[in-house]
Amino acid sequence: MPVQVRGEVVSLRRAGLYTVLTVTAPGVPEITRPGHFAAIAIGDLDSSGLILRRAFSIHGVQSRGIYGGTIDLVIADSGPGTHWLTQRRRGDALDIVAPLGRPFSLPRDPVSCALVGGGYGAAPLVMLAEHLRERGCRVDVVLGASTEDKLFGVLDAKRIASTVTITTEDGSAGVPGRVTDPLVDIMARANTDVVYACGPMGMLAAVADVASQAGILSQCAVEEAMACGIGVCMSCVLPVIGDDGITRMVRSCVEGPVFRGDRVRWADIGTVPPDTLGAPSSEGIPR
Amino acid sequence: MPVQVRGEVVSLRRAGLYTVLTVTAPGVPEITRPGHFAAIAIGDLDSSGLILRRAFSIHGVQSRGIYGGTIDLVIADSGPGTHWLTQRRRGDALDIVAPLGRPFSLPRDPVSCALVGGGYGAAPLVMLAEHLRERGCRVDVVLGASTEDKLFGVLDAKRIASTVTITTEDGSAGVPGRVTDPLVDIMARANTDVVYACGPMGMLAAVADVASQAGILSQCAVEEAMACGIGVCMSCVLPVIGDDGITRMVRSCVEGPVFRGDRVRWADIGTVPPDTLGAPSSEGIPR
Amino acid sequence: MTTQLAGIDLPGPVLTASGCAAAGKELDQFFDITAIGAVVTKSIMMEPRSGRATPRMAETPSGMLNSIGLQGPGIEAFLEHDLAWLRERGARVIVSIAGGTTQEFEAIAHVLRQHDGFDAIEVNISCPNVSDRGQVFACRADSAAGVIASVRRASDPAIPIFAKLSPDVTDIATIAQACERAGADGLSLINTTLGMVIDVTTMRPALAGVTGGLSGPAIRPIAVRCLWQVREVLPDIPIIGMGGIRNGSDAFEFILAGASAVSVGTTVFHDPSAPIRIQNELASLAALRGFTRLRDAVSYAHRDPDQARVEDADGDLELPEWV
Amino acid sequence: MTTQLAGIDLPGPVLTASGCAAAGKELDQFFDITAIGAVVTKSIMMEPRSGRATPRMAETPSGMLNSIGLQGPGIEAFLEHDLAWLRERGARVIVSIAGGTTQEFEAIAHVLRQHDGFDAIEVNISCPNVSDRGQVFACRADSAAGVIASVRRASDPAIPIFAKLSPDVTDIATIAQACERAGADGLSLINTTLGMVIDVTTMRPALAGVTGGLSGPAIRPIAVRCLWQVREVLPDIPIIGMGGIRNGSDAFEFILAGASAVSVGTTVFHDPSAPIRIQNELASLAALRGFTRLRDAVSYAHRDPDQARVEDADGDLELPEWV
Ligand SMILES: Cc1cc2nc3c(=O)[nH]c(=O)nc-3n(C[C@H](O)[C@H](O)[C@H](O)COP(=O)(O)OP(=O)(O)OC[C@H]3O[C@@H](n4cnc5c(N)ncnc54)[C@H](O)[C@@H]3O)c2cc1C
Ligand SMILES: Cc1cc2nc3c(=O)[nH]c(=O)nc-3n(C[C@H](O)[C@H](O)[C@H](O)COP(=O)(O)OP(=O)(O)OC[C@H]3O[C@@H](n4cnc5c(N)ncnc54)[C@H](O)[C@@H]3O)c2cc1C
Ligand SMILES: Cc1cc2nc3c(=O)[nH]c(=O)nc-3n(C[C@H](O)[C@H](O)[C@H](O)COP(=O)(O)O)c2cc1C
Ligand SMILES: Cc1cc2nc3c(=O)[nH]c(=O)nc-3n(C[C@H](O)[C@H](O)[C@H](O)COP(=O)(O)O)c2cc1C
Ligand code: FES
Ligand code: FES
Repeated sequence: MPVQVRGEVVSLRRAGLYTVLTVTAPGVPEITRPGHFAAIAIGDLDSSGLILRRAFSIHGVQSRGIYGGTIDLVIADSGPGTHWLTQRRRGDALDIVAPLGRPFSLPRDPVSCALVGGGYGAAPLVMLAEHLRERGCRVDVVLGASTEDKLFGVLDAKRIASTVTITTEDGSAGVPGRVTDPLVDIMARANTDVVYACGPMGMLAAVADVASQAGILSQCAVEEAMACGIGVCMSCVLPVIGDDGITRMVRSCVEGPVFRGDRVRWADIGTVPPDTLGAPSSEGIPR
Repeated sequence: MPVQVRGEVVSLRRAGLYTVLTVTAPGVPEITRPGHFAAIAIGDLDSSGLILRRAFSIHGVQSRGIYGGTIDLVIADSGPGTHWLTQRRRGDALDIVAPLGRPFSLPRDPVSCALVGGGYGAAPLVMLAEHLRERGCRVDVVLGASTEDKLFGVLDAKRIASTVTITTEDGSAGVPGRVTDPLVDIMARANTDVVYACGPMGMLAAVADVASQAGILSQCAVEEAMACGIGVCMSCVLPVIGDDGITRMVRSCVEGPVFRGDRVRWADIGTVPPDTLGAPSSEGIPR
Repeated sequence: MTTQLAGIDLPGPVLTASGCAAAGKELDQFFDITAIGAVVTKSIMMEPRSGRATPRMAETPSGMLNSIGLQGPGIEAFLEHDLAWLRERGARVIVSIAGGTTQEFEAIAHVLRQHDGFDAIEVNISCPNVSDRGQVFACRADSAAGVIASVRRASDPAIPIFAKLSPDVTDIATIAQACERAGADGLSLINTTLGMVIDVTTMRPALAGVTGGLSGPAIRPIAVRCLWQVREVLPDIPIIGMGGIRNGSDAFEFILAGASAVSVGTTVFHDPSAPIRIQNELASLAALRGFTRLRDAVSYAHRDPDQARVEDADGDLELPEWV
Repeated sequence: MTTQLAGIDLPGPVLTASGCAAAGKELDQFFDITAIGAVVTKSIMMEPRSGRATPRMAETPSGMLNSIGLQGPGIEAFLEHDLAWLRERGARVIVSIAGGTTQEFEAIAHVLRQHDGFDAIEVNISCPNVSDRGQVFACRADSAAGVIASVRRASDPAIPIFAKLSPDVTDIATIAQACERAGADGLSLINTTLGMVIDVTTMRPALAGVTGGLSGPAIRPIAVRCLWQVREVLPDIPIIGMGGIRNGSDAFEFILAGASAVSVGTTVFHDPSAPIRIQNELASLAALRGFTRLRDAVSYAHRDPDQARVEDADGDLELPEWV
């Protein structure tokens, strides 16, 4: 169950193009699992013009220590809200709702796992890798980005994983190309049982496809624009096939952000497929 | 001519209920005269919901020194914008337009001056007192407030003025009552030639009246709600009698904030007196 | 302890706004939803609806656009799951209903009549009328009144119905009067105002639905003005005020302008416990201003200029009965 | 270097908004007012006007209300002082006119015809019609068209006239069409939208005028929507877009939605050099998106979904001709 807490910025540090923000969040670390996210308010409602919270994967948690519970977030400066966050300073207050969403499902048995992260999509994978290793799983990591300074988590991954493969689209680090290029080989070599992925939609679609082709499960953490983050507004939906085979527009903030890759209708994101439950007739739909 | 500059907060300190903010403002100190004000933006337009600048009397200026020009403002936390300002920290950036308005007129000759400040209305009087003393004027100061912690500038006044009289409405400091109570006596004793005043409208009206009764000039710095501060919006007007005897709705940001006390129609503020130039006929006025 | 609204007693004057609280379950994680006035549920239609394609939302200065397209499970599933849960939980409920035709509104009202567990109906007539080129019902007095008359006829007379109006009209007072004449027991003011954002990267409308409804603090002055205008012509009808309420002070503005209760919408996205916080803030502020009963503050800003002010409360502040 | 607007050549596509720049003199302290498209002057009436009582403004979330009441010196003093100064200074000028009756509008147009030193007339029909219970002219197609036809008839045919519309109508496209048929050479969209704030301390309306016009970033989505709706029915009429423009990106939204030029109003209060800053930002952004001429971006967001995108500009960014 998520809580709303007032945190205090403990530190900010640069990591490539990103800012890693550590903030106190009493009570949150204890109940956070890999894949959960946090929603941060951008200033006070009295003075801020940015009224919606911003969602960030929880990258790490420290439940003890002098600060009595902190969480780490990895922030890409990509608009006014994230920019504001990167400008915080030690001691600033932040309003946090966390942990949110449905986290990654962990295997009961010590299976072989491939973790694929695109850009800051690597943020939740470090904690995931640690949990998987604790369960005795093999962990292979593939991290990709368009260019070197958009890679994240390489050192952490090297610390935890059996193998770490880097790809950049411009070849500025690791193998030139996309994460899916080396993934097939790695899956074969490591006898992968399940693929975990977090990153841009296009990457997730490709990873889910590779996994499906190989006949194995994938778990993908998606990123849809969210207004509320807690399941009340219906802005963050995407078409997902249910156990009953029926496609529904499903909220990624509460039924996700982690979905089974074979259940998401990747090619149809941004549309309402005609066979979706309640899809519009020709009459058009009210706002 | 006002300039728009990016300043940096040098310090904040408490003074009673107020916060004295010192901020760099390159080029401003040199052209500031007592009674000028500064208009400060409350955050970036990209992220702030408070889009109008806030006006503050310039309390002091330092044109040399390691910061290359700073100004001091005295801020009463009285709403979201002033609250935001009191929460700034050393090193924060502020966008400043200054100096604005028409300052106090200074006498050519070394006359006897009474300066009357209500609450933070004392802010511009310190600089004024210094300028007057430089010209050899006698300076008597009366500072009033509802209660002790709303007094400002007492020590500065004691440093500069021939006499300093304090009044508080609740008697928590100085003489119980209002600034006008001791003013008549002081004027008689000091043979006052001109009264300068800054403070709430009610106080200014009373001071202007006392001065008029005594047949001497008063200069009053008014405080009307301002949207632009630079003369383009017409929101800050009040009824003022011109040299030609005609009442006009006059902009306090450019034709003020300092007015001759006998020219302002104090009792009619908040109305459009029927004899004002262009006053509405019975037809009602468009917005 | 209670607030009177069109003859029903509610635990307080603050409600959730339709579409901003789903059916209450998620918010109950953050505060006790039985402590606020009522949960106004997401507008429900006859059949399940997928809603629109994404993007469905865009942030705007002090506001947001949404074009959800009334996604919902349909009235049957709503009754079985959502309303049943709310009833079990003990929350007060105002069911918001929507339709593409007057007949659909009437049909939903018929279904509701077979059920209990709710306190009032809010009729969302700010949705497109399929038989009028998608013009929203609330944009014309006749179509608005038509829906209200049908719903009133089809519903249990003991259940008050609220007509929820759109601000996107030349003269909202006329629409309000038409709804009142058609049998509305109360009004809800306002729904979102139509807006649009162009994405300067794709150089296309940011929302898949092209236009969307603007909500949040940005529209508060519009909402207060609509409420004021309606109150001037209908001095007695109960009104639920909404549009950009962030705190107790904003809520109090609506009360002074003529609302008997207020709904909190977009602010919930910023602060999931906003409804209870605002209810508490409103209680304190009204008490501070000397009102022992909130109802005495309703429409207070309309009083004659020379009418006596309520006495300011003295030192020992008594919190009003409805806290 | 120039922007074409209804047949006139302007130095750039960014103008000041009427009532937010007085007659240009004050802003000329902060930037060279001859470098922007034009100064749109505060709406002028026949006689001197005191305007309304204070308070005349109230800040609102990302916006503000004003109820200035068209304070001004009257047309004669305006011509003698303000227009003469602007002309001397070499600025391009659009004179905004207002009236309480159709006759007053026509009379002002007659006076203006005897003068030069300005480039166009903006007709502020969002002001109350004294002969229609103070309903604003722009709220009805017939009264809006009546004013425009009179002004068009009375004015020099070489001077384009722009009808400035109010968003407070059920169907702005219809009003726009009526103005076009009545002879408007262009449209200005939008004027402020009616709003209200209650002061929770005095428990009265915050403005002496009770209601006021809402402006600023808060209303930008409404303005873009109005522009879009009008552009859909009038594909060719020149439009000056405005409402909450803060920066080049906001301005570009209006261009993509159908504006040929934009006016900057409330943002000037935040940043007195905003017009020139926004003009420069707009130039860079349009160039970045591959437009060498701004006019190619006008209405670009209306293109067919499958119409080809302009090529993104390559490495060596060429600033467009109108910078
Ligand atoms: C589950 C989840 C996890 C995320 N994890 C991270 C992370 O670890 N690091 C990181 O840098 N970013 C992450 N994001 C993306 C981050 O939320 C957006 O970049 C951010 O909201 C953009 O805000 P802005 O003000 O900078 O940009 P703007 O584009 O101005 O945002 C405008 C509005 O759109 C919403 N929005 C825009 N883009 C996104 C988006 N991609 N996802 C969700 N909402 C969006 C914003 O919340 C805001 O309401 C995550 C998003 C989700 C949904
Ligand atoms: C010439 C001048 C000099 C001033 N000097 C000082 C000073 O030295 N120290 C100080 O603490 N305050 C001073 N003020 C008052 C100060 O500007 C207001 O207290 C402040 O603007 C209130 O902003 P807020 O956000 O806290 O309150 P809010 O009430 O939320 O402000 C809302 C809006 O109204 C305007 N506003 C509200 N009250 C005033 C007011 N009294 N004067 C002008 N605008 C107002 C604000 O600018 C803002 O746009 C001065 C005002 C003027 C006009
Ligand atoms: C995401 C979202 C969904 C909404 N859905 C509905 C709805 O289904 N029915 C309805 O009557 N109003 C709906 N509204 C409008 C709100 O109930 C409310 O009238 C409006 O948002 C103004 O209030 P606010 O500014 O507090 O949000 C919705 C608003 C939002 C933001
Ligand atoms: C203080 C003020 C005064 C205004 N006066 C006028 C006016 O005299 N004539 C007019 O046509 N519009 C007037 N407007 C409206 C603006 O020109 C503009 O249409 C509106 O404010 C929206 O733009 P903005 O959000 O950029 O301010 C005024 C606006 C403000 C804020
Ligand atoms: S973001 Fe509101 S339901 Fe998911
Ligand atoms: S504040 Fe705008 S004219 Fe004075």
